[in-house]
Amino acid sequence: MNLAIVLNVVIQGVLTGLMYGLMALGLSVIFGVVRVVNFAHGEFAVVAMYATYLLFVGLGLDPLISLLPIALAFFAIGYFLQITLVNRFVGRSEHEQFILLVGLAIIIVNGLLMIFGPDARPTNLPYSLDSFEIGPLFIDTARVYSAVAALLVSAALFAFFRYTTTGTAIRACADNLTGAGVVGLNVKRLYAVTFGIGLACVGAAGSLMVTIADASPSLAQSFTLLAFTIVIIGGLGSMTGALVGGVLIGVSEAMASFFFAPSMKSMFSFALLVAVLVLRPQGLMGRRA
Amino acid sequence: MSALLKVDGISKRFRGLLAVDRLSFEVPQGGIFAVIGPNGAGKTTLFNMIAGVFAPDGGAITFAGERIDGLKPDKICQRGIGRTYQIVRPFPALSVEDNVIVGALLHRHHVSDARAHAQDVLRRLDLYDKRAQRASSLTLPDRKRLEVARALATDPKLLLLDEVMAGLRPTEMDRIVSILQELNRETGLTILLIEHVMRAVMALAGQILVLHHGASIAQGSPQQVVRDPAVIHSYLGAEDVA
Amino acid sequence: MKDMWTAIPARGRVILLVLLAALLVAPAALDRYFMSVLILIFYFAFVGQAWNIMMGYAGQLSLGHALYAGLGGYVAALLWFYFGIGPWIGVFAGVAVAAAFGAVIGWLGFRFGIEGVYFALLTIAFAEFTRIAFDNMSFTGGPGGLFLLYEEQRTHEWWNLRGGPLLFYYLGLALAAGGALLTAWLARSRLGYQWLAVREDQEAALSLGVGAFRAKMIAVLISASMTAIGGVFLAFYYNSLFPAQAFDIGRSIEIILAPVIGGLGTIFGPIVGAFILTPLGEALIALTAKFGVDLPGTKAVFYGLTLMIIITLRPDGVWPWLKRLLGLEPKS
Amino acid sequence: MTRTTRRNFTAGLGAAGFVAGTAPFNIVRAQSAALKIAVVLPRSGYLAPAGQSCHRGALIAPKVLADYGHKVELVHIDCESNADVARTQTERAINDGAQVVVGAFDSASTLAMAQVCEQRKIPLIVNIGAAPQLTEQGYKFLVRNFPTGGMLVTNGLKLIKDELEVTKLDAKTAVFLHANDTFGTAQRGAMDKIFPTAGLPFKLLESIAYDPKAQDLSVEITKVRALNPDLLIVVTRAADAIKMVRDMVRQRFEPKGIISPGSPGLYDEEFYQALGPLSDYALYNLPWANPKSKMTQALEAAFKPAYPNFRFAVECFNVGFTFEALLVAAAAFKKAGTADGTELMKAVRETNIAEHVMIGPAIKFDDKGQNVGIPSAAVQNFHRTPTVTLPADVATAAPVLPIPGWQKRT
Repeated sequence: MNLAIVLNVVIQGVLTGLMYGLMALGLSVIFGVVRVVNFAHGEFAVVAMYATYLLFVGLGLDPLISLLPIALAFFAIGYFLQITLVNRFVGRSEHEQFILLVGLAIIIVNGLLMIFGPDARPTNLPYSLDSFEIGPLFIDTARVYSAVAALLVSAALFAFFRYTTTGTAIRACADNLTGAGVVGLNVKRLYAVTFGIGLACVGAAGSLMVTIADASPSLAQSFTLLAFTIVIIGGLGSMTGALVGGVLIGVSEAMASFFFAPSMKSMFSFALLVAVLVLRPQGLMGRRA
Repeated sequence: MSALLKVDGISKRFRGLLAVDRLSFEVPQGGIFAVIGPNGAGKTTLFNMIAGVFAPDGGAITFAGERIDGLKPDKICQRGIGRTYQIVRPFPALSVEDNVIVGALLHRHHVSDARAHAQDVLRRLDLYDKRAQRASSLTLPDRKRLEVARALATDPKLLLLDEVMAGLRPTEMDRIVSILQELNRETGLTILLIEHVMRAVMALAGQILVLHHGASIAQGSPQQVVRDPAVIHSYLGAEDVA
Repeated sequence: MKDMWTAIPARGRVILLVLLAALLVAPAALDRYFMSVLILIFYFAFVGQAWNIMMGYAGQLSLGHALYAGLGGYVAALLWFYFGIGPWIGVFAGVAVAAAFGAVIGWLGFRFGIEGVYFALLTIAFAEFTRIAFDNMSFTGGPGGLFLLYEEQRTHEWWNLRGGPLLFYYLGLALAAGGALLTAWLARSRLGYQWLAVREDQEAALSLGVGAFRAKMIAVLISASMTAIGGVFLAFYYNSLFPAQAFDIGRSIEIILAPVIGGLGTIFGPIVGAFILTPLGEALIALTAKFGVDLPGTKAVFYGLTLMIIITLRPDGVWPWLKRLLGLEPKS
Repeated sequence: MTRTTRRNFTAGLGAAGFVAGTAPFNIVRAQSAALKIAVVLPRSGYLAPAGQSCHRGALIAPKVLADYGHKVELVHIDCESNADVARTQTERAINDGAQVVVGAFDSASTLAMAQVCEQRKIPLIVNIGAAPQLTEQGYKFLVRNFPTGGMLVTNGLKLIKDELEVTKLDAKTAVFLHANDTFGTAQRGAMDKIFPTAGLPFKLLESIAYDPKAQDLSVEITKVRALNPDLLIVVTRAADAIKMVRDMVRQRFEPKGIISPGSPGLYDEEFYQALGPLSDYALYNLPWANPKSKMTQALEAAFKPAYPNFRFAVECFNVGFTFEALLVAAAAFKKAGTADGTELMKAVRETNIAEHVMIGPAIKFDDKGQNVGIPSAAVQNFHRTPTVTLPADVATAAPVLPIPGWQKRT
């Protein structure tokens, strides 16, 4: 019985962690290539949650479907944002990037507050209250679907970076910027594509997030922090690292809530973060620079 | 003359590649010693080991009678070894004078003393008039001189110069050569330099070591070395002897 | 000390003296609202200066400075709350605890070569960790908060920081001015040059014999200590502390805004930044009210927009630009 | 203080923004004029949901108060869930002529304002704020027409006993699940102190605190399910209450009752929106608007046309208490006949208002400025609507326990 409960907790942690991982993946891709730290990451996730909510309420679109148009739209937003605004800040010091994106984050959160008000907007999916019952285990249906979707999106991204010319070019940029410029790659465009991909990830993750949380402006900051923790633990710039980090955080928070006080669970994530920074600064899956 | 710096069989390996292979030599007190060799011969690796950027995998480095291999760069500088970088690294946002003050503060506790010393050094290197400029606004020759000035300001017993002549016009080069000769003559400063420009090497060095694939292939006076067949074959033959 | 003064061009000295004199006599002419705004400005100028030492001079990006302010405030407040030990003594304990945390963070960061964003994340992690820890401790009041009594018979005990706005005004002014003086003195000291060297190029600094680890550690210790003093000031000004606010990452961000907007690595940057940002917030509240915009969030949107505009147009901060505008560049 | 000095100062600073919006400085302290009240609420920032709900109460209050013969003029201030802003804006409001301050839901902001009001001798009437310390700090110009966390729990537990008796539910065990925030811990503290002597027929198996910022509560619910208590006693906020119920449904955990001894979360509009029928039967013991009071009905009549998208039945807690705070101020003004702070405060302390909105006896304050007489009512969700079920004299329906299973809802 007790073992079954622990197993249940672990499975839930893994599923949630995959969604976290997808969100963190976006951050990781942007940092790994553009070397800009997106401090407004969680805010974009929340925008995607509202978009998903609107598509569900207005058109009855399931988040698993609406994540595609939302990811596309977020790609466009990211592309545009990079060429107009963020590109000026590439190569500038981190605190300048920080202020820029914190300013953007403040605008997003308060803009959402002005438009939607402070109350959370729930997306009531027909299956949001279902669960798979496997022996003594109860696994949330919505969470399973979302985790699978997160895996599929990640797989698509892996394929993109591996098998397409643009993807390879972006990886070249990440590895050796001057080299990439020398062989004639349009770095500015590739950066814009990368920022777009990063935001598409967070857009898709935001869509999936409505299955476990209701859209509200106040979620944003904790999402940003969560994404950062995951990415550092997994390894900044490492794609598998982001997913592994997500799952690790998901499970460790679940276990910490279960065995210790739930109110202290984030302490474990931060302790893990400090441990990784000290012992393996490149992250669990990162390459040593 | 006793040896100020003694390098005894040091080696360094990077990912299986042997960059420096059981290299030994001695730099005499008050001498000017040049290390030459083609690109990738391990010259900068050698410097980095002496300056403490990384420790040799084996062997020993002795400076003024004490082992210094494995010490950190700041400790090595405090012992009296100053260095320049092949690719210059001035503190870009600081003024020329402040750059040099940082070095001068190593053995001075008051900024005013350090400033006075820095200004002396700047005068010596013809940078005094540019002392208020931001380092990032200097031309390359000036930056190279700033590197030397900064290192000199730490009052080193031994100065490691990593290709300070590269990219300079002949007149600029002659100026640096004469400055270094002056320093060597007047203060007894020992100099160990890596250099590609043979004209400068021939003018300055009392002794030359030729490095090839991480190992010494010749060592001796400039006249001896340039006549060495192995050297001509592997290095000088490939490049113009200026 | 004297050359700090002579280094300022004559026009700058006049402006500085006039402003200082104006701030000294201001309470005679100001109403309480402006006093309360100025007290906040002084606070942010002071803790901004503390952050400036670490980031602007030593080049170490901390995004968790709320930790030091919170610890300083909590320790002094707890000593007062449980043992009646006044803040003038409590501040030493607060500083000691904050500095100890700073030492741990600095040691971990610098010993293990954690730099840039990674170091920033390390500082955030410690601040968040501490926030949650305080949320789960009962003797600090937990998330319910720690409250200091407002006792009418003691409201004139200035030595216990029990007083009205005037006390906090002058204390704040003294902190802001003292912080600037300390920074100016440090910046011109041997240590100050070492910080700049480390900030600009740590490897080159090492090759000039600069003990980078020691220099950075001292920067963290000074910065943490100053911030803790600011925290004590704030705790006794507000008489209440809540982990969710004291250690919040939002607080850390507030601390860094003034020096970045004002101009990092300059002595007047944090002060100029605080004099821009705090009034900006107040002005935006007043303006939205004046134009009848009653939509919560409007002010913050404009505030965020202003931040983005300033950092895009004046990435080095407002002060270096202002200095040129006022003709205060020292002659070379 | 004249306007000239202020202008000099701003000119000296060169900060043009300072001038903007500082209203002319002409306080009319005449009886015939309206009482000017600054209503400070966290309408943005993390407390925005509650702050905006309270704000709706403040907006409709002047009209209703006018019908009762009170003239008030309100200045609405958003303190952004930030004590710095609460403090400076309270100073500004008082400069601009505010004679009473009402607010601020958030304890940190309320305390920041309390000092300003104390020093400036302006009455501060706390509309909502359960931290017991608010009235224990020695402020002479502060009163609170809201129960402390301890009062809420004492009254709440008493009502649980009544509910079990009325419904004849045989509950043997319970688990206490609470958010680890300012309010949640205040409740926990009260619970730890009061429960052992409250004489309830069931055993408290465990108290579990959770992070209110948590992304989900599935683990917490797994933990509760493993203990399998008859009753789940909760202290929540809105978002986590929703997560809690969803996870209970998913994990098929069906306690005989879900009861809050006094907390928000189970009656917010988003709770009903998100959960539909699953939101029904949740029971919470809170001070509540008295559906049988004339003034409540008047307030509701004013609320409906002003906010067609909101339901008074759902908002009456925030709206009611905010209105009552204004009522206390207005009544004191009428009694004192002056807006002078000290006189007004004396009248506030002597408040005795028999007819008001919330259930309970006349509004009165003790020496510390606390209204100790505020009782709780047992309110239960029926058909997505909060319904008063106890005490019997104000109830409009009877409590239902045990609650129907999740699958049996419509």
